[in-house]
Amino acid sequence: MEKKHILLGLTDSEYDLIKEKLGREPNDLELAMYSVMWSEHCSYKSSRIHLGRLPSASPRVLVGPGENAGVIDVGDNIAVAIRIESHNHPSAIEPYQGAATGAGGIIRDIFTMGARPIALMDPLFTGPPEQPHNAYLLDGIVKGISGYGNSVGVPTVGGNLVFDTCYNQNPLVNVFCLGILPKDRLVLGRASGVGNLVVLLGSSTGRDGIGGVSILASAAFESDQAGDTTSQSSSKRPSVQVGDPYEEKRLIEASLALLDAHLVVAIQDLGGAGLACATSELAARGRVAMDVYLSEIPLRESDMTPPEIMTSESQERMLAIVKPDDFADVQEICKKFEVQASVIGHIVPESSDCPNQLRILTEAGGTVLADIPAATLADEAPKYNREITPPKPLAKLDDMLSASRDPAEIATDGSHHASVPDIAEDILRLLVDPAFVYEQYDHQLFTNTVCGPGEADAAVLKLSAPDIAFTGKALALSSDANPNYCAIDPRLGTAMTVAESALNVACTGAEPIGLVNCLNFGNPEHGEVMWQLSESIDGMAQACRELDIPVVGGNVSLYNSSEGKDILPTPVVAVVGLIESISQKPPIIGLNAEETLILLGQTEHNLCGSAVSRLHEQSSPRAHACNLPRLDLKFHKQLIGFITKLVGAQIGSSNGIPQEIANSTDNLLSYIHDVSFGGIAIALCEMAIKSQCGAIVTGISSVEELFSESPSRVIVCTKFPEKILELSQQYGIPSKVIGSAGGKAVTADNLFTLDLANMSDQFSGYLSTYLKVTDRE
Amino acid sequence: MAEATLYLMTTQTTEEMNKMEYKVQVIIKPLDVIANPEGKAIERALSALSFTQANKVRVGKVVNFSISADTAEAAQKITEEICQKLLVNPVMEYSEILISQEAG
Amino acid sequence: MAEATLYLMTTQTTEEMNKMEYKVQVIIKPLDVIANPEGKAIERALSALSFTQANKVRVGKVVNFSISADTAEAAQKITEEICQKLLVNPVMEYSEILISQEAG
Amino acid sequence: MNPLIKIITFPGTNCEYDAYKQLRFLGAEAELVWHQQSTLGNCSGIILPGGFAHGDYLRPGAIARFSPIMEEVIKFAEAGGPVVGICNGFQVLTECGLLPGALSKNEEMRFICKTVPCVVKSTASVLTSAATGGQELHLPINHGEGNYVCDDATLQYLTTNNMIVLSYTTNVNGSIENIAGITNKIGNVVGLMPHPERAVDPLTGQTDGQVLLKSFIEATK
Ligand SMILES: Nc1ncnc2c1ncn2[C@@H]1O[C@H](COP(=O)(O)OP(=O)(O)O)[C@@H](O)[C@H]1O
Ligand SMILES: [Mg+2]
Repeated sequence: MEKKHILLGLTDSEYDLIKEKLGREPNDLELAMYSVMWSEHCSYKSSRIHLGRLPSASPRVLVGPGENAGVIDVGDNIAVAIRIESHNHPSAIEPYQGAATGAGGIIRDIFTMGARPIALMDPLFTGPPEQPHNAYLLDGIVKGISGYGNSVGVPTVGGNLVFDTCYNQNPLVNVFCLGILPKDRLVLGRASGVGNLVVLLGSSTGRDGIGGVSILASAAFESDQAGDTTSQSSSKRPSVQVGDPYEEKRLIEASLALLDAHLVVAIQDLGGAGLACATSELAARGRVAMDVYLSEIPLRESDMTPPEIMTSESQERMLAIVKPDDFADVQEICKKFEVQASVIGHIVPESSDCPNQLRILTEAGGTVLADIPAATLADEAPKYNREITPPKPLAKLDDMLSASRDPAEIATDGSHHASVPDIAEDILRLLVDPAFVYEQYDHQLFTNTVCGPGEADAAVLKLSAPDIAFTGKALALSSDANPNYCAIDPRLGTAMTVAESALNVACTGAEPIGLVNCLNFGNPEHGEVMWQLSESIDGMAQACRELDIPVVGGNVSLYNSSEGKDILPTPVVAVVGLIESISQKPPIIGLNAEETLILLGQTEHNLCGSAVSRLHEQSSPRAHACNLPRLDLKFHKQLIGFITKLVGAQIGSSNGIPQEIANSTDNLLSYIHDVSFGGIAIALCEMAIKSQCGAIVTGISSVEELFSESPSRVIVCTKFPEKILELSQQYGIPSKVIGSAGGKAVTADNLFTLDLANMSDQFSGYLSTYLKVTDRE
Repeated sequence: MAEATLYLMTTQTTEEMNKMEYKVQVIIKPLDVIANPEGKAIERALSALSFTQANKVRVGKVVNFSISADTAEAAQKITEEICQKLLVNPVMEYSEILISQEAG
Repeated sequence: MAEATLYLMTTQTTEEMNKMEYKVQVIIKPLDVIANPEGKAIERALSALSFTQANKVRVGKVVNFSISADTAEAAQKITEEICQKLLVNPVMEYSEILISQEAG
Repeated sequence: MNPLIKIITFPGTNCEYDAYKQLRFLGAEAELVWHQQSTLGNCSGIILPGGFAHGDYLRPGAIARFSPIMEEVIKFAEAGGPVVGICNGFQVLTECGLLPGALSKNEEMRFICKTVPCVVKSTASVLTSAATGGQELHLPINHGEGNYVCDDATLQYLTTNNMIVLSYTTNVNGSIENIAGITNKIGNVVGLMPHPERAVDPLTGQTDGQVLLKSFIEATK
């Protein structure tokens, strides 16, 4: 039989390290706790040494990476808390519950900080929905986010939807949450005060997701779909965690009430690795010793073993540190919200030889079952500097999928667009309306939503919450990813992703103030994956530094693979922007007949990594064979500043606005859209479809110009073209007229003509066609 | 879709002449180890209504349909396939199948 | 709430000594006259999967629980009350009750 | 005493603050009432807001109707006081028998959140008195179980007594007769699936909900 620690996902050398930390052999309970805490998911052992390169400081940052969520000061004594997390592997096994518990987990991270969760975004990546199993996964994932998010009362205001065969067996489900708080409600997960109580709030503990983090989020993960449906077959898989949004809703209300009443010293959510994680992190961060009594933990099943109790990932639980004198008041509040509160331990005096001992006892005064320095669990997992192997120049990143033609050739000659109907055909194939997804999400709760999903380049929310009055400010949120670009050049691709996200919030008049990221990659034991990860972090660091956006948090999900192949590198970023003052809705995506279309920024005629190139490769452009368009971060920053001011002036901000704009009484901008996926072609068609108004495109001369996804570009639709051209010149932004709006078709000289009805049908019909009927096959 | 099905039934009438209609009931229950929040909520409501005698509440689904097949065994086989392909997710649920001959 | 239940069970131990545990299964089905979107959705999926033999799909709920009572009749009576008060909405649904003695 | 609207909050309710905020924006006084309370106190009108009372488990509204406050709500309604149930509140009103019929799962089996055109079918209710018959209102809907069902006799009863107050212009969720909202016979109890409180603030979009809330506020005076 294999050694216990191997079965638990620990290597021989990790086992030796545990022995060294303890000065003895660990017992079964201790080994179980180490195995979950030292898992990739909890310890970031492969990525930690790289993450330090991300810039995380700014005068606004109150809490940076390392806590449950990042916290940013937005003035008026208000702060926002943001975080993003993945729930990829659980969603591959059970899409509904995987996604639902993903939402539940990230929401807990936010209210743990004292913030009321007011927005979710859900970047989703699956295989193409034409394949029934992918449709089944996507349908379940969306229903899971919908079922949980709507019911728990947090609106989902944005997200992404990316299809690629590399996610066939391994969908990516990232969930972002934003909360807002009065600054003085901020709490950190640091236990303190000898004699204080350790109080478990929320659900009973069951056998959910036992060993989930080590098994699901590690090399041992393998999706096996087979199963006996007609009996209660036992399975080696950890049991699926089931989300209960109703429990979480009550937990949110109870936790915020406890914080408002100053009844907790510290609080921490229970996520991956359950109690093992929450107890050790609270103790380690606070440098205190803690005793935990298993007898006091309410169990769903009476026959659970100590390792099962300590590593269970039962959902909707929180751990609070409470002064003994306050416990009666805590119970009072918990009773109101029907939340279970149990004292399961104490902060105890430190022993002289070990500063923050975490002891697990059968009961108070009972047998000691585990006795571990908390920091060795929480902070002292090995950090690996795994081997990094850059791919050979021009080598295929993915040998399984070979392009039917040399992508370099496609990238430069565009010859596959020999005939004009081809272009129209390609555009139709690139038009996908995610409305089918976001219309299943409550995106209006709290009546904050100024721009909902699908309306503008970023979601815009009034900065207010049930307990925080609107002061005239607003937030803009955008999540982005560009796996195609990252496959070709993870460093530049990631920088471009950051750039796009920042420009998206700028298009609503917001100044980018913070970013969180979720790094979804393949197997870190593959040198090339580590290279992708390291490059991606460098690209993010560089872009964030140059654009002055602090990275306040993140999450790493490794071992993502499908059919034995690592996924494309998929770093996801979410940027939050601040609108200092809003009195009018920002310009959104659309067109107004008889107005002028102006492109701000310059197009590089380069189709490398573009969506349209992908259409003409058998698989996808994972070849390392072409050069992505350039990204000039200095210029990009200038563009962001210009757009923020231009839009900001129109919607009521008075921050550094040029005189000419402030004086204008009529709106300078009627509509705005950034140029990204599908280039100018798709940007214009989306604008046309949204307001059912056509356009005559004049300034575009080639296929490359039409479909290029070079960064730093925005299209505006305006009544005042001269003014825009003049202002952009003044601010050093290249601009040109590319046509005018009107009619019932989008037409570009010699390139394509598409009528609105045709485009609209294709746009809205794609997802519903494949998601109407979904089976598990 | 419903129309399509009807149409098929009409055209297939001759070859389906010998088939019987079976009534199928599939009960789908959550596996014991899986949390069942709905059951928990109902249990809470029952206790608030002073039905304290009731506990261990678990909620599942029941799917009833008709199947046309040559024999009960064939109907059973098709139903098992339907469960496996569509109705039951084995990582969370198990099912019980009951087949009876259609009355009338 | 869970604590409250526990507490009640403890104090009632003596008078509950003679009670039996009964297993209850309540099947809640949609009334025939009421449309059943869930059933229709499954029917669509079945026909897409070429299970054209199956039709008239109706989906309901199954609620399982334990009841402690003196006799099966008493258990049946309590269950009927529970159905009437909470589990079944007669505008859309009807129920079937099955009571059996707890194994072990 | 000044008119005071009570907004009933169950565990799992989540639109109570939105209703509160918008009623106050429109000049009314409002207060949240926790479901465990057994008296309403000074009360000139009641809103049962949207959300997921008791998690919507079993059936939306099925468990909420047993909360202590509901006895008071029923008494208030039976005495002719104005009561409006929005979305989940509508579900509670049908479950507790103040309104006929029931709300089942949306025909497409998906949750729907979007703004849809509705038509005022009757102005003889506390929610529609300030609107005009046939008026088109763009109102946000946000529900998974808003598919109104009832038997033929009930439908007959609803139509002959002019009790359908609001309907969708296209059938978004499968409801009989496109029903979006109904009232009781005397017009003081109204349930509707659309969220008028989400269509008040011009900054967040439509303002078509104002006329409905204003009718209700007027009825509480
Ligand atoms: N999974 C999702 N959940 C919620 N909203 C989504 C989702 N996917 C896309 N959206 C929304 O749909 C709109 C268009 O998405 P997309 O085409 O990805 O935007 P972008 O312009 O950034 O490429 C955006 O407003 C986005 O927030
Ligand atoms: Mg964008």
